[in-house]
Amino acid sequence: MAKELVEFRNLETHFSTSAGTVKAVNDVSFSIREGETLCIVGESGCGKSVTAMSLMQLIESPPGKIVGGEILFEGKDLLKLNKKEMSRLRGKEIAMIFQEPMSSLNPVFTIGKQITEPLLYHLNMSQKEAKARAIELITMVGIPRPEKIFDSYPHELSGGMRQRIMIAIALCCDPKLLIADEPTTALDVTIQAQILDLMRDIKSKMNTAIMMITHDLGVVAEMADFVVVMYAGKVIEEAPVLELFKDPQHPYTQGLLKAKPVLSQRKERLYSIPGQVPNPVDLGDNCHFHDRCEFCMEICKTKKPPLRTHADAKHKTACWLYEEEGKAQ
Amino acid sequence: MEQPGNPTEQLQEQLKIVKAESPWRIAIRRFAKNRLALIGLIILVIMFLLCFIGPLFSPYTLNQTNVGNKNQAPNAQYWLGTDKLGRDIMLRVMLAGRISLTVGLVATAISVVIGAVLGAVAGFYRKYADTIIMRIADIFLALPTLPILITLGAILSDLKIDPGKRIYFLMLIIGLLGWVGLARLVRSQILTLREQEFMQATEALGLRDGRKIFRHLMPNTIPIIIVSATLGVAGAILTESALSFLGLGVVPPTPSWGNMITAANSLIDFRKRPWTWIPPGMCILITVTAINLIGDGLRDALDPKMKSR
Amino acid sequence: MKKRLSLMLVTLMAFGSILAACGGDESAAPADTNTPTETSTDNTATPDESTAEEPDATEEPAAESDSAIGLTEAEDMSLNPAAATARTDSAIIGLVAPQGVFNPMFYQTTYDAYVNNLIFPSLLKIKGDGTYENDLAESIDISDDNKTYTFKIRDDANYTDGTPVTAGDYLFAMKVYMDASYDGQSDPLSWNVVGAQDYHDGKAKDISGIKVVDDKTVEVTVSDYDAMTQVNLGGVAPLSEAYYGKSYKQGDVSSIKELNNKPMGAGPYKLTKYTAGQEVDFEANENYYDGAPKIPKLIYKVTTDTTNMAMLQSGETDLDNVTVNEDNVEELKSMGFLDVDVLKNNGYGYVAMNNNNPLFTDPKVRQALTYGLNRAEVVEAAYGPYAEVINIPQSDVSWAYTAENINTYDYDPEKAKQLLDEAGWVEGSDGIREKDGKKFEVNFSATADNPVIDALIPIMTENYEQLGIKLVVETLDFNAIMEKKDKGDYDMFFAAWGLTPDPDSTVYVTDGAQNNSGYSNKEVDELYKQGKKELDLEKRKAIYAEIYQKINADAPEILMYQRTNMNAINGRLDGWDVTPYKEFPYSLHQVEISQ
Amino acid sequence: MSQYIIRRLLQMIPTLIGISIIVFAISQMVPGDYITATQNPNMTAERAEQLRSLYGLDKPPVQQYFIWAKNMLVGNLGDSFQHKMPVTEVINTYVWNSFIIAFVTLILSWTIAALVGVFSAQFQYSFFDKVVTLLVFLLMSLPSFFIGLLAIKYFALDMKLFPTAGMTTAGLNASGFDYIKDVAKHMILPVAVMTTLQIGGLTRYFRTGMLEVIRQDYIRTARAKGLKERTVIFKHAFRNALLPAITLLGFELPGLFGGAMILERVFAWPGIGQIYLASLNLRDYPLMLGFTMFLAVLTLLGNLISDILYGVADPRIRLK
Repeated sequence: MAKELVEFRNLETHFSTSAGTVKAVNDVSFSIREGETLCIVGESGCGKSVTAMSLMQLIESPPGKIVGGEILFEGKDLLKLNKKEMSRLRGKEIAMIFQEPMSSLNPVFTIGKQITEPLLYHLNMSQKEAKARAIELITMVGIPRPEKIFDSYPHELSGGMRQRIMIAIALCCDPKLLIADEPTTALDVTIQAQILDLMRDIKSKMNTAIMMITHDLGVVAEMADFVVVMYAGKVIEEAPVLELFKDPQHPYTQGLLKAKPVLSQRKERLYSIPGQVPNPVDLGDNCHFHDRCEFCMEICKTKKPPLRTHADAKHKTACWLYEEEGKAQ
Repeated sequence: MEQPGNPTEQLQEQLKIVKAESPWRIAIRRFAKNRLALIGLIILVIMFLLCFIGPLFSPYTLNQTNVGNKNQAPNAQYWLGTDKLGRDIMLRVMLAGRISLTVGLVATAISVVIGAVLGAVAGFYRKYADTIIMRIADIFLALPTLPILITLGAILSDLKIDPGKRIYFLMLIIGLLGWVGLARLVRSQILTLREQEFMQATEALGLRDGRKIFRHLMPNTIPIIIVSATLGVAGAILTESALSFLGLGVVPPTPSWGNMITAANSLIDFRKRPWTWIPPGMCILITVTAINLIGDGLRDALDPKMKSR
Repeated sequence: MKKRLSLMLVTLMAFGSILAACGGDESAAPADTNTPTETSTDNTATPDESTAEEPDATEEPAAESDSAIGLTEAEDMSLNPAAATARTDSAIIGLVAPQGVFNPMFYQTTYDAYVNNLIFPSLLKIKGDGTYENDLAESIDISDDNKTYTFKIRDDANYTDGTPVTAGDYLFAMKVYMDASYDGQSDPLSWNVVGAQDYHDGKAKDISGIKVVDDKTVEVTVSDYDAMTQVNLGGVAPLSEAYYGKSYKQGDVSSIKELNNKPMGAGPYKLTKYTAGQEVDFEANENYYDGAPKIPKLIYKVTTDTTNMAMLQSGETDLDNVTVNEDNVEELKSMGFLDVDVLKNNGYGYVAMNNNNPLFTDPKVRQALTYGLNRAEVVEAAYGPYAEVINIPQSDVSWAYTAENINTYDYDPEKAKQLLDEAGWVEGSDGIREKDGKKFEVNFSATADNPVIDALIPIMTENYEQLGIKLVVETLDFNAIMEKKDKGDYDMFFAAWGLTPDPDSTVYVTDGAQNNSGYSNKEVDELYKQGKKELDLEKRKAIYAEIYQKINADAPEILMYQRTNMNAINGRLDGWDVTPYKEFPYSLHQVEISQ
Repeated sequence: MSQYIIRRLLQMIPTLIGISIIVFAISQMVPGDYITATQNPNMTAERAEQLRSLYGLDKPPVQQYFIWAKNMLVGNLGDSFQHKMPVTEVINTYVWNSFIIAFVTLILSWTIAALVGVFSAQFQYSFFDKVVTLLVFLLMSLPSFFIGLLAIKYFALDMKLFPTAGMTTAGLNASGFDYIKDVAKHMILPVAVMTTLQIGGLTRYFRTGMLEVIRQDYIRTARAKGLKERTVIFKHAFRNALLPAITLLGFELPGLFGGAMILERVFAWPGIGQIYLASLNLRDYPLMLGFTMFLAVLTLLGNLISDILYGVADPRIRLK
């Protein structure tokens, strides 16, 4: 088994708003191993992006703040690094691509300039080397006529091409971890597939670990080695991808899988989880899914279920259904 | 807790909620939640009330001069002192506010509306519309203001327009003179925005031009419009006093904050009689600050990028 | 931002104009006093009253009456700042920027005149009492028919380039005056010099009425004379033909105007450097015929009314004209090292009534409006002790002034009401008087940039309301008011006149060029004609006294006040002889530095 | 691009013609003319007539316009009535005095406003931001002459740090470096006041611009690339925040030469602003019209330049 690259330990990231404190990431722990693709799934607002941004330490502060926990990267706690050390790591060891390829590139600089920037800064390359490397990268992400692209501006490229450029930028320093925050959501389906192919390709070539954030189980099925399911700032289930799809334990995960249309078994209508994501302000110390859960028990409303292994060693779930106390009821 | 999104996302957002709740309703709701903006609004309302109702409780009247009491420092009888004709400054500041607040807000509103709309239209349609609007703007910019104002003043006088009503012309004129800068600013922003992808999406949706401009492009220019408006209010209030001299504004003894400050025009006034210029100066400052607070609140409320923080 | 800019621009422009106008006569507005009249340089004899119509601005209340006017000497010269005492051989005089038209024929502003006064002497110069004495002229002989004037120029008069001032130079100056392309402010054809019109029209190569008798003697013949003729002719400053006339051709004076910023004359000082908008430097003319000036170096430094007191205080200037008000006088006096000289202004403020307007044709109405306005309160509020209510249109320092048989129109609303009743204006149901179905409603235009207006409008509105007259007030640009006046499309407006030393005027003459109110009184016309033609001063006094009594009775306008001006002079400079008529440049050459 | 510039330059022709017609028409409508504005009490009707015909004021307006326009085409703006010299010479004499303070002010105010705006935005609602905001509003609430007087009082009279007013020390016969030093000393106060006034509005625009930009995705990208915060702010964010300001920059061109009427007066600075104002008060049409047209040309050029710059700075805009 590969070495652990990143380990989140009891991460707590809070946002203070006029309405109260939002515990966007609430006691989250999981780890990513070298060369592994880990997917974080969950609905909008469940804290997946904040988890990723916490890792990058790009939480906007105020209002956001990491209030507790540790993020170990190759054994070092990132939260203890100073600004300079952290910025040395960003873009070099840990790279990130975002959901919105359209606006993630600076409109007033050429593609070339934006790709070479980290090369010049992190790797101290000369302009010439940087350009050569950039063109190599552009070619690698599958864009023809890289020289021309090098001198283009972002608005001259399509969304898919821009996401490829974002990937090229992310990869330029051979990072050990690539965070991809819904990299395909804003793209249309054929482009989505291409981008995912590209990422898989890269992963196999460069052995980069990928932390992918998505709400699309199709993407998960295609990409993931390991899956973390989040709900309202908490990890409620984690498992290797096959295990999860085969045997989803948490009612929420089950709901998610049911909500996904599957061609082979057409149903009358798509399943959707009843109810809404709870108001994130001042959530109680209980199972946050309880009011949407068809198996809801008394204990769910009052007590927080622990995240624990039940069947498979790698499969953890936080649900009273699988606990003694729960079963007792 | 998503990061602020981009316009594409914003469009999706909007499309999602169009049915449920209009953006303006959301804006009102958000505005009401913005504490600073509410404070600004309250201050402005208080200013209005003071200026329009306050004088009713004053023991003094406008035309009442009393040279024996001239240049008194603030005291129990005259809370803010008296001016060089022995008039109560408190009363004058309040009466002045009626003029200055109205002129400042109305004139600014006129120029902001004209500037924003023309700028947006020019930037959106480009080509002929742009050429024509921007050349007109050039002409406006190049015209010598003072001779025009003198001429207008003379014309109004020849037409025997009631001097008390000329204040409406004044507001119109200040408004008409002020739109060019904002128009150019809005135009250049729209030029950029219209090239962005979310506009292609509106294209695909087959939205009408008006909707594209006002629903999707204009909200992005709100911040700059607000800066422009804040600066404009102060400018208009001070400009009023200047134009009064040309037969376009208020007639003495009617006070305005601008002409009260201008009346203190020497180092000696400045040193010896701060009570003659500090009150009107403070009033302008408070008004401008209040408007800016409201403006910031409006911006946050109208800005789709600011999510429910 | 642009919006802000353009608004700012408006603000700037308008404030600028305000400030400009505010400066008061002496300091700023180009539109007012600086007007040269033909009285211009030294000659000042001009026929007419008045220079400007713009109300003199920015004066404020002040100290107590009699002591308020006159000279207050510096008390403690030890307070004099080092900056001033360090100037042992020079003096710096602060003034509003001249325009660089340094030629007595062409200048436009008072401040250019101040420069010209030092460089270009005329044949005559003004005395402190407003009459004239010889300057460049050694003698003036007048023929018995008063039509031929023989001027003899002093033998010791030389230009600063060493050449003598000759009769030919006088002729040359006259030719320039009479030239068709001459566009200065004087009206030389009105001097009635024989042959001038022909020269002007290009029909003659010489002016037949001017004969150069010898190098130093010139004889001028006029077709008609009046009290002003001698001063008109004597007021001309000879121009060195050798210097100015090199490229002059009849019909084109541009070659002379080109030398405007390089003046050369026979005066006490010569110009050494002119920096536009900043300063004019002079050097004493050692060979000046009245004796070399005692201050070797003189600088006119440009100041503005915002900083002129500050610069006096810091010793950066030795003399400046400061707007009169209580604050300023007090401030300057408290500095201790300044002589503060408060002088009566040659001018008066008034409210014009349109005598051609049916409202004002009846003298009783005009008298009523004068009685019914509390002028004393207005003047007190606006100027305090530094202005006085006047009842005749003449300065009380003029030889033509009279107080005999003059009605003072003291505030008397009852009398005013009675007069209005008599005139047939009776109170209507709404309290406003009416006659033949017409309401007594008056439009009143005024410039706003002026302390009198601040006080006048509220008081006037209230006073007239008591009489049953509705006053509708508007504030306007000064030129706009004047245009309404020219069109005759007005009821009342507020303005001010400047006064020239000679009492002759067209202000009250039927259809006179300066007649603003449309006032017409055949007797007054006739008297003005007599006064102008009479050469004997005593007889003239009597004539003008009669004129003023008639005007006073007719009340063609509401005369308001005569205000004051102030020179603040560093106490280290002595030897001045300054009066309302004789401004500071005329005695500069005799001023010395006494530390 | 060059096609665009040529087209815009060509468009300037009709625009300028339009401006010249309007400006001339206004000059005809303004009450009074030079003869009446000079208020010469000795002016007889005959003399007034003579002068009007000398100055060509007696001709029909349309004819006057064409004479004026024709002369202007060959660079002749006519002679100033009051200065008795060519308008171009009058402008040339005073405009550079205005230019030097305007130019220094421009550089200073833009630099300072940019920095203040950036910090104000980066630390939005911080103490610094609030103080700056309040100061800006305070400055906006007072007329400029007021602020000028204040500066003179404290810095020139009380602290005696700078000369009170004027451009040079009276009677100074310096040249070369000493002269420059003297002028520089006199410039400090007016430039400081003008800069302070200008910064106000600009800061607000820069702050708003920055606030908008730092919330953009590409700033997040830049940070994710591991760039230094300074690089992120001053390179990635500032460049974008500057875009709206380019529009404002175009307005500065006429401002450089236009003079500042009030402050020139307050500081007795020999600039063109006061001269222009006097030309207006005296109805000195050749000077007034000439200077207006001069500024009009600069205004159009300024806008053209800002449009071109905008096109260059923002690759998304296509100049066609």
